Amino acid sequence: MSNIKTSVAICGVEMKNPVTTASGTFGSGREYADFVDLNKLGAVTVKGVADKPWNGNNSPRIAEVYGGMLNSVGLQNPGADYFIENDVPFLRQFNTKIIVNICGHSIEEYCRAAERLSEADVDLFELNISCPNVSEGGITFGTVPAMAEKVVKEVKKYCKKPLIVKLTPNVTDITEIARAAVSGGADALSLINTLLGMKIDINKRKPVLYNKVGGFSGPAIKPVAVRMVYQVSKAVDVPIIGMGGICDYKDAIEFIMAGATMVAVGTANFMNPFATAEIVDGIESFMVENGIKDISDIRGIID
Amino acid sequence: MSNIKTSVAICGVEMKNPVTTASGTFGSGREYADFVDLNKLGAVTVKGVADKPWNGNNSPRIAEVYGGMLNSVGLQNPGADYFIENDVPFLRQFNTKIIVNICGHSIEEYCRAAERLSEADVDLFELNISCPNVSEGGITFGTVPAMAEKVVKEVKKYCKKPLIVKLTPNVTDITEIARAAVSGGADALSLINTLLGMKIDINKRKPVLYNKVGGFSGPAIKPVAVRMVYQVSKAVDVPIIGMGGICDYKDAIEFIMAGATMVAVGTANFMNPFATAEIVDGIESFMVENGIKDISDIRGIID
Amino acid sequence: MKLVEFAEIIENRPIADKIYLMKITCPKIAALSAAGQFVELYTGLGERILPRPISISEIDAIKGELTLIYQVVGNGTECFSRKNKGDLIKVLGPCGNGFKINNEIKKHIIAGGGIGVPPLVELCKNLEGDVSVFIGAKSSPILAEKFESLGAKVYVASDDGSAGFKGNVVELMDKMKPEGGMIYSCGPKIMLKFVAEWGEKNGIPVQVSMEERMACGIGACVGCAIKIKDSESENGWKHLKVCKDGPVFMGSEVLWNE
Amino acid sequence: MKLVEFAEIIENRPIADKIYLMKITCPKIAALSAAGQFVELYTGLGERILPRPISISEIDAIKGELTLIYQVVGNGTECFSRKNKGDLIKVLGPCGNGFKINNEIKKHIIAGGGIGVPPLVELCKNLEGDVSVFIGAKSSPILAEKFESLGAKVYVASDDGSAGFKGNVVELMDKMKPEGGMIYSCGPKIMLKFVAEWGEKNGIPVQVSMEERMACGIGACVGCAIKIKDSESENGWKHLKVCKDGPVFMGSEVLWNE
Ligand SMILES: Cc1cc2nc3c(=O)[nH]c(=O)nc-3n(C[C@H](O)[C@H](O)[C@H](O)COP(=O)(O)OP(=O)(O)OC[C@H]3O[C@@H](n4cnc5c(N)ncnc54)[C@H](O)[C@@H]3O)c2cc1C
Ligand SMILES: Cc1cc2nc3c(=O)[nH]c(=O)nc-3n(C[C@H](O)[C@H](O)[C@H](O)COP(=O)(O)OP(=O)(O)OC[C@H]3O[C@@H](n4cnc5c(N)ncnc54)[C@H](O)[C@@H]3O)c2cc1C
Ligand SMILES: Cc1cc2nc3c(=O)[nH]c(=O)nc-3n(C[C@H](O)[C@H](O)[C@H](O)COP(=O)(O)O)c2cc1C
Ligand SMILES: Cc1cc2nc3c(=O)[nH]c(=O)nc-3n(C[C@H](O)[C@H](O)[C@H](O)COP(=O)(O)O)c2cc1C
Ligand code: FES
Ligand code: FES
Repeated sequence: MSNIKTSVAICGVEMKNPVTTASGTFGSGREYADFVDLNKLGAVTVKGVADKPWNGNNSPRIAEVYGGMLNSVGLQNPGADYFIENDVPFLRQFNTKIIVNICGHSIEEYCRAAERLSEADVDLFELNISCPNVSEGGITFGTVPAMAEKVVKEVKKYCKKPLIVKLTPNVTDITEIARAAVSGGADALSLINTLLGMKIDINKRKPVLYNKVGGFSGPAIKPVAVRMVYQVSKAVDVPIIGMGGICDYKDAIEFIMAGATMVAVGTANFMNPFATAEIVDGIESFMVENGIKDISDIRGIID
Repeated sequence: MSNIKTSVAICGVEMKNPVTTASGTFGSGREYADFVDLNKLGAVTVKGVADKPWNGNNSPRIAEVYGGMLNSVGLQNPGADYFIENDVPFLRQFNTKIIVNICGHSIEEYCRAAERLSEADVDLFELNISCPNVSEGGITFGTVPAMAEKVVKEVKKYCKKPLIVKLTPNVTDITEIARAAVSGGADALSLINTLLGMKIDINKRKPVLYNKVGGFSGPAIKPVAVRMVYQVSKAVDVPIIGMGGICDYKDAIEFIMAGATMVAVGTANFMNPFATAEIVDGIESFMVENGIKDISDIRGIID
Repeated sequence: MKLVEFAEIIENRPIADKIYLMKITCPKIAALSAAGQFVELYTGLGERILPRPISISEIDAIKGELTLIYQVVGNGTECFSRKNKGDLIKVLGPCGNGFKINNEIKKHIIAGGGIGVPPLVELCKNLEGDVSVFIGAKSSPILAEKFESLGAKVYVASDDGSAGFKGNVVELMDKMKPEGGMIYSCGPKIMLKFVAEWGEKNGIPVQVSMEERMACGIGACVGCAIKIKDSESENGWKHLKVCKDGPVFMGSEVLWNE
Repeated sequence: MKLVEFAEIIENRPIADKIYLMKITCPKIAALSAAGQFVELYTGLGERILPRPISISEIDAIKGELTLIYQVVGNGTECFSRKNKGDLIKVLGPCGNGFKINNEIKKHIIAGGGIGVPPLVELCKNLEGDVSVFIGAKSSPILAEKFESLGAKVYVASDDGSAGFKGNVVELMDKMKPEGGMIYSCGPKIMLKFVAEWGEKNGIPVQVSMEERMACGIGACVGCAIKIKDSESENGWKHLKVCKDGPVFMGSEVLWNE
């Protein structure tokens, strides 16, 4: 350690290392505190918070697939008030930054959540634009550049923290959406959210998930995620939080070399509850062994 | 198998069972003939054939990823003349249908290939619209509905065989492209082609593939493929050949229940050279055990 | 408090068709475990990334051992069945809340179905007073002798009549009219629903151990939601987590018609 | 003709740092194998779907055995190293074309580097007349005694000088000036290139065994392309398949600067 610099900054917020959690896979940190010293993480990204509580979808919400899983949690969450009262004080006990993931069904809902959460003692916002836009017939905000730009622009008016915009991979050209988010005012980008997938139970002759389709995550999606982080890092100038199937420090380094400033660990937590801490340590050892003084020296090193 | 009907028809071409090979993964059948009796397959789909020979990309062209692989073969092929002289006579020795996958860099190239191959003794064409459109700056034909419709419409003028159009999954809305292909005149659709992926060698600090990015295939991509086959089968009325990660008969049944008339086995051949034959047998046993008289009874059974 | 241990397998053998008993040594987890809790078993297979929730059937805190009984239904459980004595298996636990035991109650009714029977063994050991155990299955209910050896009165039902009463557990309870201050039940959802109704009809509270597909098993992913009645919420219910708020709930709380 | 067999492992032991020798029984494949061919070994790991190409180091067609020598470099080879005597391993082979042996040639030069040395053992057994073997490595060349026991004259080089000549194989050949009618070489690409140049300079034809990343290993996927000079084609080269058209090519055919 001693001599190496693992810390990174996103929009002026300094994290001790480039490792955070992927929203929705780490609760608000409480459940994993049995396994991981939260002080060890650069930041904790909490599960999606909306203006008001959301019930989410019916069960089954989880299906396992080859090298990954599908979820159709549907962004169940107890709402901004509950989050501010219960989770923020818990997380503030630790020496780690707090990134709040925000969801909404309409621009108004996003704005109200951002406004309310701006009062809370948190460090960064991450806007999940993979939510269905109810007034546009359920089209995902993040799949249409103009819609993405607009929601970012509006939310920026209400948020008093730097804004990370989280991109969905279910698009033809991720760089187009990335540029739209940046021109809407995104201070940073995070990607990828889940791919859309489906699994059928051939004995029951119906989808495994009640919701039929769900978000596909885990090691199986990594090649798509690395490709998109690489493409986006060449297309825009804001910092990127890379995620999608990161299981170990090697995966994390791959994303950093592809251009990510930070990495987020998601489904891997379910595979190994120590994953985040092991990745922090692994990145340090890799740097020491390879004579990398500052993590930023390898960031985006791929042409 | 006595009482059960496994045969399917695509645009009047009858196949003895719903199993074919995914283009590019089975050569023109010759290499796998050591392992599989080609008479056993409903059809053999050969690797992409262009008007003239293509050199393809530089090596390395193959990278392994979690539960799958990347390839950047770049559609290397010896051209239509060679194919007609060497591969058609070989395949015609067997009691199986021949599906010729066609590739091109421009509408003109596609049309010339279709015209030339129309003279050959083959059964169906599969138009691979995942090729880069050189005159449009390398944008993939299959990612822009208008471009997809146009190339299909033009090729139809030159082809004297029923035309299957093969869709790329790297799009925001696969049903939009599917509809465009059908309105261009596609007699059937096949999906999915590979997802775009990337892998970085963190020790060498460069992409594993010479071409940097490559097509991602194998069991890892199955949930995306099932979802897309399901969506497309609800959106259009033409037969569908489903593929993407099919490794065993259960996977094949999943695609059929999602709406596919036929299934194609790709990367699984590399994992198990007997895969295609085992899937043919497995589908039959599944039908017998479940009292399914006709494979079409379970096609698209998912609402 | 939950832990991960690499447990040594000290026994792993079939006890019925496709049903195996696995005994493992994981002293730290065993020391914290209670009847009705479960563990997450990691398969170690690359293609199967999620751990498998398996109920704790018996606890020997002194020896540091847990007994698990599982049915081979897919890839993961099949892989467990191939493990040998001496092999290590990664275990996370103990997960969830177990059965609530009220020591003032001296008469108990246990109702288990299929592969839901195993967690009721440890429970039975912990109950004071008289215990009537009803176990059912399609054709061969398991662990009857086990409960008998614990001094319980055991009633067996099978759908096809090949063992004991021909019919389901609730029909058998209807017939035997057992008495008790609490019913504890684990088994298929449809059975739990009928047991809950039976308890309500007979004025006996029912604890049910529920199942749902899980990812994390520890309350972080909100994957294992179940609808629990909630008069304060608009639609009359709220989603709780089977893995953290359960798996044991009061039968009267569960919104069964979902 | 290629086959798949579930081969029994009859030996699997380290012979140098991270280098293992595995002997397997696969009579049908062994009966068809020749020096310079390779097999595809399946890992059986869910996350690693492709088989691993490994050269055949020795063939015992009578016993039906193949000897493979492999270096642990990643997940797949690591998994092989953990296999035990008696375990089964899925093997496809024999793949590719081996070395061409011309019985009129009575003086041969073998040049191997690193983990490229093993396939040259079976070759050496098959050569008639005098054989000079040059083997190199970063620090510890392997199999020197093996070649000696076959009656070859062995010259050893190491980059760091810890064994034999300090330098590379070609520098050592420059020094020793071996004579022969054919050079056979396997090793890192850069070494093969220098050997090919050395052969050209000295008027001796060179056979080189090439490597490329593979998927199918049998010529179907066109994944393992290598540029081979072709005066008939526009750009002066064509892509051939290492797995099917090779792995052995004439050094003079290979377009090295790619
Ligand atoms: C709290 C709880 C306790 C359980 N206790 C036991 C027990 O003691 N003995 C026993 O045999 N089984 C028990 N089960 C069911 C057991 O978890 C599944 O049978 C097992 O996970 C199937 O894994 P598989 O890989 O063999 O099957 P697959 O069908 O291949 O599994 C695929 C996926 O589905 C999940 N899954 C499949 N069936 C179920 C199910 N019924 N419930 C939840 N998830 C499922 C798996 O965990 C996995 O993620 C319990 C389930 C829960 C939720
Ligand atoms: C014709 C041929 C013969 C070979 N013979 C031998 C031999 O006798 N002994 C030996 O130790 N090695 C040999 N190799 C190299 C060997 O195939 C790789 O070292 C091995 O596949 C690495 O697998 P892994 O899972 O341990 O490594 P990983 O790096 O995890 O492998 C990931 C992927 O890359 C491929 N790969 C990695 N390195 C290479 C490589 N150098 N060449 C081709 N593919 C590679 C793997 O096959 C796999 O698909 C040979 C390669 C070829 C092409
Ligand atoms: C169970 C689950 C819940 C998730 N919830 C959210 C969420 O609330 N907000 C969000 O932006 N992303 C959510 N995601 C997506 C992850 O944050 C992450 O983008 C995705 O899972 C890819 O990373 P991974 O492969 O490492 O899991 C969720 C993913 C999972 C598996
Ligand atoms: C090595 C390789 C070469 C391929 N070549 C072609 C091709 O020439 N034309 C085409 O339409 N698809 C090609 N594909 C895509 C496959 O036909 C198939 O759509 C894809 O691999 C998904 O199926 P799978 O996961 O079963 O492999 C190729 C795939 C691979 C792996
Ligand atoms: S399984 Fe994750 S919350 Fe219950
Ligand atoms: S590896 Fe498939 S053609 Fe050589």
